Amino acid sequence: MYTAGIDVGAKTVKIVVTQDGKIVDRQIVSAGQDAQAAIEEAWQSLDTPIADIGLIVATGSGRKSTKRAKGYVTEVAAAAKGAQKTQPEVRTVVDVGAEEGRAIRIDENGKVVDFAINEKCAAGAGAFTEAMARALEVDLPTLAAMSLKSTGNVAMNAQCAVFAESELVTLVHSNTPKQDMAKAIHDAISDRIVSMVRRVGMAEKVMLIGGVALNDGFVASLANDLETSVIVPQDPQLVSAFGAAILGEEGNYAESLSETME
Amino acid sequence: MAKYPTEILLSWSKAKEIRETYYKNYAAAHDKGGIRWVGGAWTFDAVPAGLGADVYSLTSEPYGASCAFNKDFSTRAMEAAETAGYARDLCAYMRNYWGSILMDEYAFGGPFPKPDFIWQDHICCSHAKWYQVVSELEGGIPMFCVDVAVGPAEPFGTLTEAKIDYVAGQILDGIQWLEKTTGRTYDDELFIEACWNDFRSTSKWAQVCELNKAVPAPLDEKTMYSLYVLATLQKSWGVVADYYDELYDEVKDRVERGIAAVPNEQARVMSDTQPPWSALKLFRYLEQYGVVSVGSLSTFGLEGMWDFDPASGDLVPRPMPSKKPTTREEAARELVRWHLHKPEYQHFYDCDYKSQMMIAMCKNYGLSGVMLHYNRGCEGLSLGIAENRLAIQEAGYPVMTFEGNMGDEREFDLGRTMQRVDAFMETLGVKKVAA
Amino acid sequence: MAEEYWRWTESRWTNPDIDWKKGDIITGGVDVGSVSSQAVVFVDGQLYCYGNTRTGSNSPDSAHKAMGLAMEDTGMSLDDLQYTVGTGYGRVNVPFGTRAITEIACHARGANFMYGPTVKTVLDMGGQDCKAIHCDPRGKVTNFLMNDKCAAGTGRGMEVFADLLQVPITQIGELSLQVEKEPPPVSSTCVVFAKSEASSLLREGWPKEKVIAAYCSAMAHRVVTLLERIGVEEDFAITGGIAKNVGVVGRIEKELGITALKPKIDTQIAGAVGAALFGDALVKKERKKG
Amino acid sequence: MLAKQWDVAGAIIIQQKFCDPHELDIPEQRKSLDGIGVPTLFLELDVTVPVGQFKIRVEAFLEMLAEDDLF
Repeated sequence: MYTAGIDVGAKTVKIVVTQDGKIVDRQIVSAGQDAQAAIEEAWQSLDTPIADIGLIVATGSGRKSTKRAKGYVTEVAAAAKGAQKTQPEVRTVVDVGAEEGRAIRIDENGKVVDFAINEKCAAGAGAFTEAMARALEVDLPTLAAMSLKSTGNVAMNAQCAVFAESELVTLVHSNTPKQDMAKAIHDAISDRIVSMVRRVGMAEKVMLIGGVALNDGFVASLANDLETSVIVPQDPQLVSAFGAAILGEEGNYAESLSETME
Repeated sequence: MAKYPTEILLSWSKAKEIRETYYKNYAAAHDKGGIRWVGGAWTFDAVPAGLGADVYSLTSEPYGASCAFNKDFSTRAMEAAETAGYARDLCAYMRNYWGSILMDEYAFGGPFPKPDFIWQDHICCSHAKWYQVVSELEGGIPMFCVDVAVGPAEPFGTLTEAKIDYVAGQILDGIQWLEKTTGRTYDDELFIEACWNDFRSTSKWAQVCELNKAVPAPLDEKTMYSLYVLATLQKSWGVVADYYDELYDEVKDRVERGIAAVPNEQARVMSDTQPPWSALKLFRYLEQYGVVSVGSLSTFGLEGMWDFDPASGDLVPRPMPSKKPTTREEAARELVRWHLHKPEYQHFYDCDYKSQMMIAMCKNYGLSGVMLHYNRGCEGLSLGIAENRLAIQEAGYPVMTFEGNMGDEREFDLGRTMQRVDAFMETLGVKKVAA
Repeated sequence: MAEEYWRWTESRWTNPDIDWKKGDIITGGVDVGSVSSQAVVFVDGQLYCYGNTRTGSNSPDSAHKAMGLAMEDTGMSLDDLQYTVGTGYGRVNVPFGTRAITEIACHARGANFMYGPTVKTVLDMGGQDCKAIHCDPRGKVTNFLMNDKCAAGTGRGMEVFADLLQVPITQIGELSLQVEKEPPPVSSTCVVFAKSEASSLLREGWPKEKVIAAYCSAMAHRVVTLLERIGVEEDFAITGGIAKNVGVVGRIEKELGITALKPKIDTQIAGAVGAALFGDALVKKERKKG
Repeated sequence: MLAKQWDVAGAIIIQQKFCDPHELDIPEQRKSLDGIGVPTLFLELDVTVPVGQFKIRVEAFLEMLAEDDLF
């Protein structure tokens, strides 16, 4: 019998199917506004027939819209379990998605010791990079590549994404080289994430997961700020879905949604 | 089937009634020739009591909190204060209070009743100016302020006779000022009686809180908010002192019969600082996990009077003074010595004092974790809360923090806070209880 | 390229009744804003032509692009401009600019020209900030208040929304009015949170127009609190891109209880118009001295 | 008062956020300055000094106070 973890995020729906702790199937679908359609599309496009899946555990901010799920786990638990299962020595998990950033410290058997969520401020999340990329009229991969080529050190000391944007506009109008601005953007998010990691206390080994982990400009900034190497697993945005499936296998999930979700 | 029996609190409706009478009395004070005064909840409210039985007060923070309960009124009041140029990051209670004056609307109906004098004490940087602005907005009101910043009390510091003279001396000057301002002759007997009621209320409330050491806890913090509020209104009022005696007996009886506040109590936590008043549903949500918040240093020690005994490492309700004061001077000194011991004064001097008391509560009330409300609405009570978090974690207790504002619901996100509670419950290894 | 709902169409216009070659004083005004850039040419105090373009990632080019579009097919060139005033975020690097004046002064003067001397309160809802300005009957600023701490009430906020709801930005206003009952405003005051709140409302099944109505009323409320802090004296006029959004403007008028003057000219060019008029006044002053 | 003695055209009030005592005095200060015909500009700063935002406001304020060379 298979177990599946489904992570319904703000931007994408991710599914991982596991059997005895091993990944046997996976799928990512971008979730425009119609989450239901995206979820259905994700299930249909799996190689594994849905009937063979014994248990579905849902996580992510949009987990309410999964009709098939029997169990639910929070993003914190899913990210922690997924990271620890992928790499047992991981003690600090940094999960940066489209709209939220999370820093989680776990002990040797994957139990969450402390966590910090950055939901009040969007500057620590993917949405910020998209807005910045549009301001510089480049797409995300180019923004990341440019950031790596930067030699200058332009500081964007604004704490808040909206301030950072107006600061970026001031930089644009004073003809700052684009690569330096790209690096400043990634440093801005990384600063926010690093302050969260310090709040929960960083312990070696550090793993970065979530969609923004695909942006090597950000990974470079984060590693630099944390003054330690940062592990980025294969398919970083699937780790939480993987974690949800494993928690399903371990029977460690809640049957009902938290009240706010009903 | 629930794990423990529960019963409604019989004296609950009496507490509500006393609170309603208090606010009506203030509004109607002038109808019968009485006097109205305003000041902070920590002001020495026993002192104006010497002016007569028809002297009614309105304390600032509980009034601010009452506004916060009514979202529409509170948002209108705060926007009125902001339009008048007062910044959004100022204390939320103040903005609600000034907004009521600017809108001339009393949160309990009718126009905002203008006070005859202000009797205040400077306990934090907001309170130092709160009534300067009120006086400006109301076109000038006589004001007397007592400075209380003399340093921490035992065991954290020593309350020397000189320190007590400094504060008591201001009270004695204040009494002469009150006589001049109101034209009434001061009655020392009424003052001494009021002081004694003050000691009764605050020591009995501490004893009520101590009963929450029992498992299952007889009271949950959400209920306790509506009970300790009476002491923030007028702790020197005989009616409040008598009520707490009655409450103590009822809660003691609940403990003896094993009556629980939360039917399926399986874990106990405590919070800190004032809660987001417009979203107390957060505490009901804990009950779905069979988790009870047994209180907090603010619910226990904002009005309750305790002694911290470093030897036993426990907070002990402060015993009544050995004998009743007989003269005005004696009463003033005893009142000062008593109130400067308030637990919630000490952290203004060093956050470590508060950490020690919080850790004592964790140990002695069988807590599995702490939920700290990073309360932007009140700089005074949130002072040093991040340091408290580190100290409590080092003492081995998991801590969850949530951002919010006690009086400005625009800065509190109930949905996201509940999701944090879910994640925190996972850390505590606590699952939802079958409904 | 996925359809960019946030992109609004660039535009230009020439006044057919004016032959600029017969003009005595010809001045230029360029407003390089955070999101859009506009250029205008004035001939003897009359609006001759204008161009409205998107600001690029390099402000000197944006200034050239905007003035180039304004002068398209007119046979004019930069040398024909006797005086040019730059304004907006990029005012200091308008290559052909003679002087830089802030957009606050320029929007007041521009509104005075576009709506008449009875205007006393101007609300400029620009790309990245919004400004409440008091002016006298000549269009001179007497008091102002600026909100650039929060993106609600700005073009950038509206663009984010158009993108999310996949509705062209020019239709957002009309769509927001197609609701029978006004929904509660989106509570968050920050555009990024308004967006995440909106996407969860969509997931809960709110139809698009209801979400947009909620966002427009949150935006209008934010702007009204700014206006009330400075006080609104009639007549009242709105400039900037969001003035074209009937959803926001209608709700501001309802909450204020004051009707804004109806625009006859593109509200986005108010800053550039003011700049060109200041150029005109400066040329006259130099001639008097000379 | 200072403003009168030095015959100033305008007053810029800078406020360090979260210092409540200062914050509480400002509305009254502005009212009294307006009362004697001295326009005020209010600037807030936190730990980061937002130079870009200050520049535009101060420039506009100076233009506002400047004599009528633009009219």
